[in-house]
Order: sequence, then C-alpha cells, then structure tokens
Amino acid sequence: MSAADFSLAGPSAVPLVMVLVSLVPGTLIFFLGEDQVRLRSALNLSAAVAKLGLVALLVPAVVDGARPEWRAPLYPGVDLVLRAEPLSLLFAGLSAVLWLLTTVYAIGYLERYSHRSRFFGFFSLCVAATVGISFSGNLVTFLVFFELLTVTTYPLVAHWGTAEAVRAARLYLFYTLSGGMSLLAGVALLTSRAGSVDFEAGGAGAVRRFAEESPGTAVVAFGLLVAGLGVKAALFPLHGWLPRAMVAPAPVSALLHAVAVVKAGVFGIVRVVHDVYGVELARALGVLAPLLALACVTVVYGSVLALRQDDLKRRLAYSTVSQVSYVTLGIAMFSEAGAAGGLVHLVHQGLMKITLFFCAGIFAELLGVKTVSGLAGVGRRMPLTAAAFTVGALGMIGLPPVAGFVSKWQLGQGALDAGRPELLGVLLLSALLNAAYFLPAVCALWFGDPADDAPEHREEAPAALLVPTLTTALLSVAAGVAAGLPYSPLWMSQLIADGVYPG
Amino acid sequence: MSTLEWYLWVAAALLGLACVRLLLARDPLVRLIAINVAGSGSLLVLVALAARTDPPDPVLHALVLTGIVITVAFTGVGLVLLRRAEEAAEAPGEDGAAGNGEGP
Amino acid sequence: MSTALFALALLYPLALTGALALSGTASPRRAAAARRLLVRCAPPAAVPFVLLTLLPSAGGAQPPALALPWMLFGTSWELDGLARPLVLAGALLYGAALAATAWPRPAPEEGAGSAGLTAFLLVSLVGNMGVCTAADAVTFYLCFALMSFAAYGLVVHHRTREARRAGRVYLVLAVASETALLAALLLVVSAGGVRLADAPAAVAGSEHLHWIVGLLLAGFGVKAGTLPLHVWLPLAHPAAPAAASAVLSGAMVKAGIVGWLRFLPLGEVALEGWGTALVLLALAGAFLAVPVGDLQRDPKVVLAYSTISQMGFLASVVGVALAVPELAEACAGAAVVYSVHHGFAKGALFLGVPVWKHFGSARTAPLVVVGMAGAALAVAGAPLSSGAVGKYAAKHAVEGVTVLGADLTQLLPLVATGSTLLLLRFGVLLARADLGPGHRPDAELWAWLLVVATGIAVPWSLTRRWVPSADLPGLELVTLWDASWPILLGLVIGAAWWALSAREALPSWAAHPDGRAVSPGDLVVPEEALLRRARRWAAGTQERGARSRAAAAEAARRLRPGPRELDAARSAVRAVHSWSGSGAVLLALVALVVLALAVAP
Amino acid sequence: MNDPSALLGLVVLGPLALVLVTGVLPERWLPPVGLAGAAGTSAAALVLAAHVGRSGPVGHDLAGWGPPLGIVLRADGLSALFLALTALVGAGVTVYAASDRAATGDHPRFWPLWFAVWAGLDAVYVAGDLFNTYVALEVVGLAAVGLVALGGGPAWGPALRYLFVAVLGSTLLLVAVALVYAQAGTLELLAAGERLASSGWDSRWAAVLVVVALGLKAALVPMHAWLPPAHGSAPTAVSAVLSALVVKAAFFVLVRMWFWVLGPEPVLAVVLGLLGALAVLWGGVLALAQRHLKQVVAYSTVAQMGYLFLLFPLTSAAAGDPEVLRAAWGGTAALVVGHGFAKASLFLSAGTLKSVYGTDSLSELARVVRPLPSVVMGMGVAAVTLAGLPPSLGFAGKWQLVVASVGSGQWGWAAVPIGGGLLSAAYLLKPLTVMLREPQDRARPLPESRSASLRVRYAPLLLALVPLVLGLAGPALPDLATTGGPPGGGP
Repeated sequence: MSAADFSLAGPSAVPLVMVLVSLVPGTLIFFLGEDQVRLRSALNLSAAVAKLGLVALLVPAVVDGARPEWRAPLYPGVDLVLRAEPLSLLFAGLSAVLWLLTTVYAIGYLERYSHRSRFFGFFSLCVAATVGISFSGNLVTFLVFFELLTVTTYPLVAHWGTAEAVRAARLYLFYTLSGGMSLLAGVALLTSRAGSVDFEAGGAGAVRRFAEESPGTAVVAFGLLVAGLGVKAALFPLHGWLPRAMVAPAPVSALLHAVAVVKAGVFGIVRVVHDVYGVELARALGVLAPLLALACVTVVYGSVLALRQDDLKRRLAYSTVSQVSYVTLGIAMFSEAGAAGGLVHLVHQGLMKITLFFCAGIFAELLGVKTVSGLAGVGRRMPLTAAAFTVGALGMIGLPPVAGFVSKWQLGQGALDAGRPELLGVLLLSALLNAAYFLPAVCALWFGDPADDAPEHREEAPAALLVPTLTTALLSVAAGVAAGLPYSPLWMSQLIADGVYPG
Repeated sequence: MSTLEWYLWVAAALLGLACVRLLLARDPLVRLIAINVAGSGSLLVLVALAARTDPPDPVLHALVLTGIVITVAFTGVGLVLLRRAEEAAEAPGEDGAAGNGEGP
Repeated sequence: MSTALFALALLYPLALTGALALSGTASPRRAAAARRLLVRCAPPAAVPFVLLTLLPSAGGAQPPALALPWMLFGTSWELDGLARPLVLAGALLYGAALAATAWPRPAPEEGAGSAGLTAFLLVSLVGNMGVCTAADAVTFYLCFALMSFAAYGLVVHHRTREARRAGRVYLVLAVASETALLAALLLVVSAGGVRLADAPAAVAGSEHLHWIVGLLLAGFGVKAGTLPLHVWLPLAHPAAPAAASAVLSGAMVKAGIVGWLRFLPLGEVALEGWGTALVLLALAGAFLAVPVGDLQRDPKVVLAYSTISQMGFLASVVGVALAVPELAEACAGAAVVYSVHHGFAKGALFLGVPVWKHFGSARTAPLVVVGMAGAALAVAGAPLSSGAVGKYAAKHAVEGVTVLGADLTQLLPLVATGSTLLLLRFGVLLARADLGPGHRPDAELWAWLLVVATGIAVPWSLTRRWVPSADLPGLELVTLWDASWPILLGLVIGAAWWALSAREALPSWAAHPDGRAVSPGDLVVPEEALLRRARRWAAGTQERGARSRAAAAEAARRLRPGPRELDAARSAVRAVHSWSGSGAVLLALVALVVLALAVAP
Repeated sequence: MNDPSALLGLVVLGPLALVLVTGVLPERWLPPVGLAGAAGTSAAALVLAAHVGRSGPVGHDLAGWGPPLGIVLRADGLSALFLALTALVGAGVTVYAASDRAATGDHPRFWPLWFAVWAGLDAVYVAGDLFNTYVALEVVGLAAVGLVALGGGPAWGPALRYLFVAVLGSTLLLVAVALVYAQAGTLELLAAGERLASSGWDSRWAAVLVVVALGLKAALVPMHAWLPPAHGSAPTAVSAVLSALVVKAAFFVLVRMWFWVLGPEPVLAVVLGLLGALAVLWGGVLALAQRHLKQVVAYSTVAQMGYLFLLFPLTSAAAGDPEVLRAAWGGTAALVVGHGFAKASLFLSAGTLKSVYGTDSLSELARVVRPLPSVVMGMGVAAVTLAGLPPSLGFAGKWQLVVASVGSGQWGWAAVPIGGGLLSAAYLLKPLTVMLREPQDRARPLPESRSASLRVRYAPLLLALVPLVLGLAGPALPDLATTGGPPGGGP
C-alpha cells in the first residue's frame, strides 16, 4: 500500500478503501458482545465519520476530472472495478451522510432492545454494499454489490423477529431475489455478447455495436435489466414488498427508503440508461417510452394509494413508491434539465423522506402514535419533531424553499424542454395528491385538538433521536435554499447531466 | 456365432437379469443374492473377453480376481447389516424414521 | 445602501419569527417572557419597507434591488414603479395590524395566542412584500407560497370549528392555485420569461399562450376572489382575528392583481376572448356580491362581500387592459391606485370593528364614528376621498370601452351604489352590536387612526408623484357630481328598503336577514355536500373492494391442497423413493436412453 | 519431501497408515492422533495441489513398476482441485469430530473408517489408470457404508441400502473398465484415451454403463433415493463427509472417464443435463417439504449435485469455443468447491444444534429461546453460498455457468442455475426463519441439554466463510481446474 496507491488519478486504492471503511467495522461489530455499547458505537461512528471525510476529500478532485480506479480480476474475462465518478460521489455522499445520522438515531432508538450487535453489523455491511454499488465501474461489479445488498438487508427487515416481520422479510427476499435473477440474466446476456461492460459517460461503445447487430436482443437485455432493478426501485408492478417491509424498526425503514435499497434500484436504472446504453441508443431502441410510461403510472399510483392509508409508515412507504419514480421519470424524459432534476431528486427525496421516517419513529416509539389520525395535537407536545415533520412534508409536496421544490421545478423545466407538457401534468397531479395526503397530517399535527386523555405537557425525544431528525430537516432546507452554491446536490446533478447529454 | 460370442451374450444376459432382479426385489436378502449373481455375470464377461487371445489375457484375469474379492467383502458386510437392520426393526422404541431403508 | 435596507427589511421579520419559534424550547416561564418581548418589537418590522419606498429615486437612480444568486435558482427582488405604491400601502397596513395585536396594554383574551398570530403576520408580511417586489419567477413563486401558507395560520388562529372549516376550504383553494401557478410559471420560464420584466413579451410569444393565460387567471383569480373561486373569502374573514382579516383583505388579496399585472401580456397582444370573459366574471362578482352581502348578520362577512365586489371592479379594469392593449398602460396605473385606496379603506374598516367594540361607548366614540364613516365613504368613492381618486383613475382609463353593448363607464359607478348599500348594512349591524366595556385609548386605537389618516392623505400624494399614467380628479363640478350620484342613489335605495322593512311589507327573510337564507361562502355549501357524497362513494368502493378481496382469498384457500391431498402426495413420494420404486424408474430411464442411443446417428 | 512425485505416494499411503494406527490405539489417544494425522495428510495434499497449480501435472510410477502392471499415479489440475477440497474440508471435519464425541457416533471405529475413506478419495484423485480408480472407488464405498452404519439403529437400514447401490455401481463399472481395456489394450488413462479416440470405437454402450454406475454413486436424480436416509441418519461428522466429499468422488470419476477416456457423447450429454436440471428441481421441492433439518440439508445435496451435471451438455455444445469451455469448467469447479465447504458447514451446524438441543425437528427448534448466534450465522453464510449469492463461490459458479450457456447459444441451460438459486434460497430460508423468529410460546422453551465447546460452535462458521472469501479469488480456481485439461474437450 505505497503512497502512490492513494493518488487521486488513474489506478489507486481510494475506492477500495471507501468500501472497506464500512465493511471492516461491520464484520468486527458482529463479534462484539451485546453490552459493549460504547465500543460498538465508537467503532460505528468513527467509520461513518471517516467515510464522510473521504467523500468530502474526493469530491473536489473528481469534479476536476480525476477518476481514481481500483481493478482486480474477478471471473474469467471480467474484472471487479471500483471507480469514483461524480454520479457515484452523489450517491455515496448521500449514503455517507445519512449513514452517520441513522447510526446515531439507531443507537438511541434500539437502546432498550436486544440483538444490537447483529443489527449494527448488518447495518454497516448494508452501507458497504451501497457504497460498492455507487463506486462500481462495470455491470458485473454492480451486480455483485446489488445482490450483496439484498443479502445484508434481509436480517434487518426481520430484525424484530415477530411472525409478521419474518413474513414481510420473506416476501422482501422473494421479490428482491427474483429481481436479482432477472438482473443476472440481463447482465450475463450483455457481458457474453458485448464483453465486460464498463460504464462510460455517453454509453458503452461495445453495447452500441452489439445493439446495432441485434437490436432485438439488446431490447430483451434492457428489459431484463430494468425488471431486475425495478424491484428495488419499486416500479409499479414490482413494488409490493415496500409497504409490507414497514414492519421493520424505524432506522431500517429509513435505511430502506432513503439511504440504500430503493436508491440502489433507481441508481441502477440511471446507470443502465446513462452509462451502459446511453440516452441516444435507448431512445433509438425505443425502450425509453415504456420506461417513461411505467414511471408515470407509478408516480400517480403511489400517491393515490398513499391517500388511502391511515397507518403513517405505510402512507410514507407508498409516498416513497411514488417519489422514487420521479427519478426514473427524469431519466426517461430525454432532456438534460429532466435528467438533472431526476438526479437531484435522488438526493432530495433521501433527505426529506429520512426526516419523515425519523419523525414517524419518534412518534411511534415515544407517543405510541402509529396512525395519521392519531397525530392530532402532537405539535404542542413535541414542537421540534413536529417542525421537522412539517419541513419534510412541505418538501415532499414541493413547496419552496425546501429541497423538494428545486427538483420539481427542474423536472418541470425538463418536461417542457423535452416538449412533453403532459409530463408536467403528471408531476403536478402527483404534487396535488401529495398535498392531499400530507397537508391533513401537518394540519392535524399543529392545529388539531388532541384526544382528551392525551397529556398536555411537552415531552421532546431524547437527543440521540432528536438531533439526527433536526439535522436532516435542516439539510433538506439547506439543499433547497443553497441550491445555487457550487458542490450543492443540484450543481452536481447538472454537472452529471451535462456529461451525459453532449452539447 | 463363435463360442466366444456365445459366452459373451450368456454373460450379458445373466448380468442384465440379475440387475433387474436386484432393482425390483423388495426383500433385502433377495437383493444380496442378486448381487452375487450379477457379480458372477460380470466376471463371466471378463473371462470371455480374456479368452479372445491365446493364452488368455492375464490382466483381465487379475480384474476377475479383484472383482471376486470385492463382491465377497460386500456380501459379508451386507449380511451383518441385514441382521442388525432386522433387529433394529423389531426392537420397538427406536425412532426408526428411516425404517429399513424404505423411508422417503 | 438600498440593498442593505432591502436585506434588513426581508430578514428582520424572519429573524423575529425564528426567535419566536425557538423561544418555545426554553422553560415555559422564560419562554412566555421572551415571547412577550419579541411580540413587543414586531410592529417596527414594517418600518424598513416604508423607508425603502421613500428612498429618493429621482434622477433615474437604480431602483433599490436585492439579488442572491446562490439561493434556489438565483433569487432577486426589485422595487420598481408598480411595486412602490403597493409596498408602501401594504407596509403601513401590516404595521398597523401588528401594532393592533402586539402593543395594547391589557393583552386581549387570546393571551399567549398573540405570539402565534404575530409570527404568522410577520411571515405573511415578508411573503406579501416579496410578491410585490419579486424580479424573477422563482422568487415570485417562493414569496407567493410563503404568503399563502402563512395566511392559513391566520385563518385557523382561533381553532374553533368554523375556523378549521374555513381553513380547510382556504387550503384546498390555495393548493389548487399554487399548482396552477406553478404550471403557468414553468410555461412562462420555458418561453424565456425568467425575469419578470420580460415575462409579458415571453408569454405573448409562447405557443402555449392560451394555456398560460388560463392558468394565470385561475391561479391569481383564487387570491383576487373572482367569481367562482371567491368562496374562501366570506368564510376566512369572520374566522380570522380582525387584524388578520384587515391584512387579508387589504394587502394579500392585492397579490392576485400584482400577479396579473406582472405576467399577463397586457399591451403585448389583444386577447379579446379572455379579456371579455374576465370583465364579465368580474362585473358579475361585483354585482352579485351586493344582495348576498346584504343578507348576512355578521359585519365582517358583509365587509368580505364588499371586498369581493371591489375586487370585481379591479378585475374588470385588468380585463379591459387584457382586451384592449392600447389602454393597458392607463389601466395598470388605475389598478395600482385603486388597490392602494382599497387597501387603506378596507383595512381601516376591518380594524375598526374591534375598535368600535372597545372604544365605541367611551369618550372616543365620536372620533371612532367619524373615522369609520370617513373610511366607508372612501370605499363608496365619495368625492375628495381616496375612493374618488381610485374610481376616477379607473373610469378615465376605460374611456369608450363597451362590453356586450353596455358602455363600461356607465356600469362602473353602479358598483359604487352596491358598495354603499353594503356599507349601510354594515353600519346598521355595527350600531346594533352591543359594545364591550370602554377601554382607555391604547395602541389599537392609535393604529386604527394611523390607517384612517394615511388612507386619506397617501393615495392623493403617491398618485401624483409615483403613478404618472393615472390622473387626479379635478375639483370641477362635473367630476364631483360623477363621484357622488351613485352614492346618493345607494342612499335612496337604502332608505326605501329601511322604510319597507319597518312596515313589515317585505318577506321576513328580507326584512331581518340573519345569514340563513344564503349562508356565507354561498357556492361552497353545495361543493362540500358534493365532496361528502364523493367521499362516501369512495369509502363504499373501498369496502366493496375489501369484501371482494376477502372472497377471493377464501376461494384460494379452498383451492389449496387440504391435508388429504398432502398425505396422498407424501405416500406417492415415499413409493417413488422406495428401493423397488426407484429401481423401476431407473430401469425405465436406462431403456429409454438405450433406445435413444440406438436411434441416434 | 521436495520431490513432488513422492508427495503423490504420501497422499495415499499416509491415511492408509493412519487407518492401521487408529485401528490399534486405545480410544483415549484417537482424537489427538487423528488430528495430527489429518493435519499431515492435508498439508501434503495442499503442497501437492500448489505444486500442480504452479508447474502443471505431476506423474509417478509407484515403486518404479511400469504401466501394464505397475500403479501409475498422476495429478493434474482437476485432481489438485479435488485434493485441496478434500484436505481442507477433511481437516475441518476432523477438528469438529475430535472435539465432540457425539459427532462420531460415539464409536472409536469412526477414525479408521474415516481415514480409509480419506485414503480412498486421495487414491481416486491421483489414480493414473482405470483399474486403480475402480479399486479406490470401492475402498471409499465400503468405508462409507461402514461410517453410515456408525449411526446406530436407525442408520443400519439406510447403510444396507447404500451398500446395494455401491455394489451395483461397482459391478457395472468393472464391466465398463473391462470393455475399455478389451478395446484399448491398456488400462492407463491417457493412453487408453488416445487409442480409443484413434480407433474410432463406438463407445456409446460403455458410456451408458459408466453413467449408470457413477450416477448411482453420485446420487443423480432417479438414483438418488438412497442418499437422504443415509446422510440424514448418519452421525454429524459422517454426513458432512459423505455429502461434501464422497459424492463428489463419483462425479470426478465420471468426468475422468467422459473427457479423458471415452470422449464426449452428445446425446448422453443432453440426457445428463436434463437429469441435472430435474435433480435441482426435485431435490429443491423435496427439501422444502422436509420437517427435519438434516433431511433438508440431505435433499439440498441431491439438488446442488444437479448443477455439476450441466458441465457435460455445456462442453459438448461449446464446439471448441475456448471462452465457453473455460467458463463451463470454471463454473463447475467453483460450484464443486463452494458446495463442498458450505454443505459440510451446514451439516456440522445441524449436528451442533442436534447435540445441544437433542433434536433437529424444525417445529421443536422453533421453541429455542436464544439459538447459538455463531451457529445461526454459520447457517446463514452457508446458505449464501448454496443459494449462489455474491460474493460467494456459489455466485461465481452460477455466473460462469450462465455466461457459458448464453455464450454457447443454449439459453435453456441458464435457467437451471438462475431458477435453482431462488429455489435453494427458499428451502434454506425455512430453517433460518425458525432460528431468527422469536419463539411464540415462551412458556415451553427448549432447554440446552448439553453445552457445546468453542470449537464446535465456531467450526461451521469458519468452514462457511471460506467459500465466501474464495468467491473473490478471481480466476485462480478456473485456472487450476483447467491445467492439464482433457485432450479434446478441454480449453
């Protein structure tokens, strides 16, 4: 491990270190005793901070064009490639920030419960897989880490061990494994015909040649890839597992929805459309239109179903199903502004949705409030948590100055640039539906009169739960207000989108 | 058809019939006997093959001897196991889930 | 210097609101003290805005502006000719409203509640002023959203059942208007109108012109209370505290007009169809509001309908500007002047309601009566009052325009008659209302007096100096008569009405109107009934869906193999796995393979 | 010891010597001696394998006697792979057996029988000629029957059935060897292969005999019924060895005969492929239906063996394309090694649970309040390899098989590893959820009847981790498997 290995250009071990930073503590934590809380927390937090520092170190270098890459032979004819690109830093940055905050939250949340070493071990492995996904340089590496994510999230969903949790976890595993099957078939088909597919900004050359020879097989491969990724990205027919997985503890729901799983699926779709096929080829093959239609259906379907759920976490789950498809919508729109909007929403939705889940966790854990109707008058008893929930909710609706507005405005412009005003209609319909299921909750929170037996005194959540919640709420507002600053999520997304759409 | 081919066909028929009987027999003792018949059938094939050259091929004869040794060894072990299996089947209380080899 | 003042003006109220919110985290005792202090220094928040407008901008000096390129997509504000008068009027009104709620010595019965009210007032102040001075589409939308949602806080302040219902109606319409506006602004921006200055030209040139104009009319129509979208006004005003409804009617409603003046392609392209439709709707709103308003029992609802009627008048002027591009310049000036006048007059009336209740009986009674009468006369457009300025400018701007054959300049004065009738009803209701215990004169009174005084002086002076396109009414006899005959007509009708009802000649619902004939918010009642039926139907389909799913699950359960089938399967497997069973299968397989090999080449 | 050819002899004669030693020693000395012997043998095997990996196949005529009568020992890439697998898994199981008497059926004769099996296995892998292969296979068969019988009363029936299968297999193999000798005139593997290829002899019937004989011993589907009762009722260490190693010896001999001696037979290859696919399906479905943990693991063996038989159709369809051949051989090698380790680990875990809680019935195990965390983790990690999830060898094998089948244009075979992965995940998930789930009725918790020592609790986890790490070993495995590849059929 000479110093040259840590250079920021060409072959270097930095991306590998990024993955190991959460892999090593993860494996160590498994062997810690249940009561070694301080050691485990120290290990976890130091790893999270280290990862955050590394991402911060990498961002300026990568933006200036450096592409540190680590390559090792994996299977015959295929390499394990980890490469740092702006897109990977966008996703890795999001998961690094939210991993730190979710760890703090989880430490506070699971204080009175058992199996914590198992939880934090798998939690770190999960983030290692997520970072592996974001840094993967070719399709096979992406597939390896994508399946690793499935394996490591199963025990988290089944963490409580109740019959319902185990059943939900089994359904989750069934969905994601069959998704993995379809993805494996697609990747194998592409790799065997077009060679080891490395990600290139405008789409891999080998894939373009392969698509010219046999467009039919290329479309089949695209279908297999998107079907496999669609399960985790909760696209319309494949989203069944997400609401059922709400049985997991709040930090896991936060992880599933905002940090890792759903984002990995959508990130995969971005990779396939942008860096494997390239946008022009995807359009030429005519695969963008069905993807766009599917995204529109999911956007509206998710919102409509969210309207009918009274359980708070299930409503948030269906809202995620809808919101995540904004990203797919942006990507499939075939316009630079739309792509930037989709990418920035990947980050903004993460920040806002994790705030909402943290609040839902606090409401459920301290007040025992699990339904939206139960939120009446909670604002007076927990003003700070309620404020965070309000910021998240207003952001989801897309009201300035919270981050949600920025991505919705960008997507709107993208839709008009692409000459598809009807997409703007879909976006606004979804925004109306979002308002329909979030505003009553916010109004009940602040202006509703509490149930008569509910105590009146203020009882804020303990710091370990409250601080992460407020931080993510502030981040959501900051990402919106300071959207113009360099290195802001919007700035990075526009940089990436500019790379994808030549000229 | 020369005598060599005649013996080859007889041996093959013997081996085939013994195998069918072995596979379809329900009683373990019948199977044990069928094994020996099949063994001798296979050895007859070897002897017939050896007899093609004059003097007969010593290597094949060595194979025949080994074949005999192995069949005898297996038959011995088989008989001991047969006895123990029947004792186990009679003795109640054993959770003979696997029973006398008929288990699923 | 002007940018610093602009930043201070925007930041000070937000800082105060933030402090008010954070003060909640301290211990209850310290929090209450901190809140009282913060509320005390809320009213001066309006001062920076007033100073901003009074900055000497003579000699083409760059108008005061503020640009934050790093915020959102680059936010920028600029105090241009159109914004200046409105900001001045709005700031004064907000200042008075804040003073009325914050400074009175014996805190009114809400007590701690006033902190929440002050916070929402401050936020809506920033939002409102931001809307007037926004220089690009994103900032406009940001401030418009800020103002709309802060207003919700004002409407549901008392948390009574009516307040919550008014809040719900307001919210639904506000969200709808936000969505329509977002679509319109996106279309405008994609047509190239990022900066508001070149928005009208961009809209005129865009191929989605009709979509944009339709969305703008609907989006801002909700705020400006034009006919079908006005239902929230009569519900919101009685529910909100007096100071809040003063601000709502006085300043926030004007945001709709500002939006139209900024974005609609006035003077760029002649839109006959849209213009005429807007004028018709506006006039219908102006005239229909009068009978409905007269049948109400709550003075604030009457005032609300008067606002709807006055905003109808304003909307018709904008409609004319839309239809006839040549008159656009004059109409815009007239609209601004009229907005300023209406802001002061209606604000004074709304603030006057509690003032009359607290000071109507004591020594200050005559002062209050004179003030209220003056404000009422201004609303009706009496000569020498600010109303005259507004109406004259409007009438002069729409010279010679006929709609469906009727000459507009004849119709507009009739609106004055309607207002007179409404204000008579308001006066009667106030007179009959029982007065509370006399208060010693305090900030509430002085704030009200400030609004009445500025209401008289400011419109005259700022029209001459800041709005060149609108000209002032002279003192000749003919203009005086033009201003006063509608009022006299209104008085005559009022007197006749009073006489008839005294002799029981009128049907009871007309004689003693008690608000039941047409309940406030007229159209909303049938709409809510429709909504309830839709919700019941949806619940029905959901429940039917649940029943059918349960039936399907039941059928599936019967299909699944029961214990009998399982045992059969298990014994079958055991048979195949027995020695002879598997032997037979093996033999069959070998036979097949041998056959295949024999056949194969 | 530096002379590799001496290692060839040591690898076979070492364990044979140990058979005698452990047969004689009093019971107290058996575990330590066993451990030392296992360490020595596996070290020799690993050194040999490394040597072959570095510098290609090694040959040696035992005691200087030439081919017609002497015993020729030869180790190429494939045998090195199987030797290494046997060494590592054997050592792991021996450590486990030495620390837990129950695992050896509580019978001192476990050790001699176990070393006899080990010697037989090594002999099969390094045998250079057909006759030695046959004899070595019989030694393994007989010792294995003995080992199964150690399981006491319930194991005698299955042991008897296993004996019949072994004998039938050996008889048919003997006839096949005789036919080959009659045609080729020599028993030496490579020479016989060349002569048969050159003489253009129609080897179809000999191939059928070999397939049936070795299919019986390798429990290929219609001939699999003997395996679950035998492996299920045998003691823990025995069932681990049988499933992980003994079954693979038969597969090894089939591969030797198929590629080195008889030459590929296209029609029969397709039949083998179909039987493999049927095995994956049938084994999986039955594993799902089982109510006892050891039976689930036993049927999982039947299912996982199915994957290996895809090698034949893929190589015969490859028509010499080196890319596809390399992927097929690499995939099969990865699956063989991955399955070896994972299956041994799973059986040891099941054994530990049975010895600690006294039962392996899933409904009873559900009443366990706090299952041993390391054992559950071991089962989880083993399940990852068996289900073919990254980064395990299972996934590497699955990936290469899919690439081979897509590359050779026969998409159908790709469905077997892909679908099989899901099915194995399903039947491995059942016992895992029983362990992960909080017990419903806390009133009747299942007590821990015996405490398990540290080695017993962590051995399964260590064995399961090896294929996980090897998964990232890159092209090391495929290269080893294909050094000194078969004449026509190799890359």
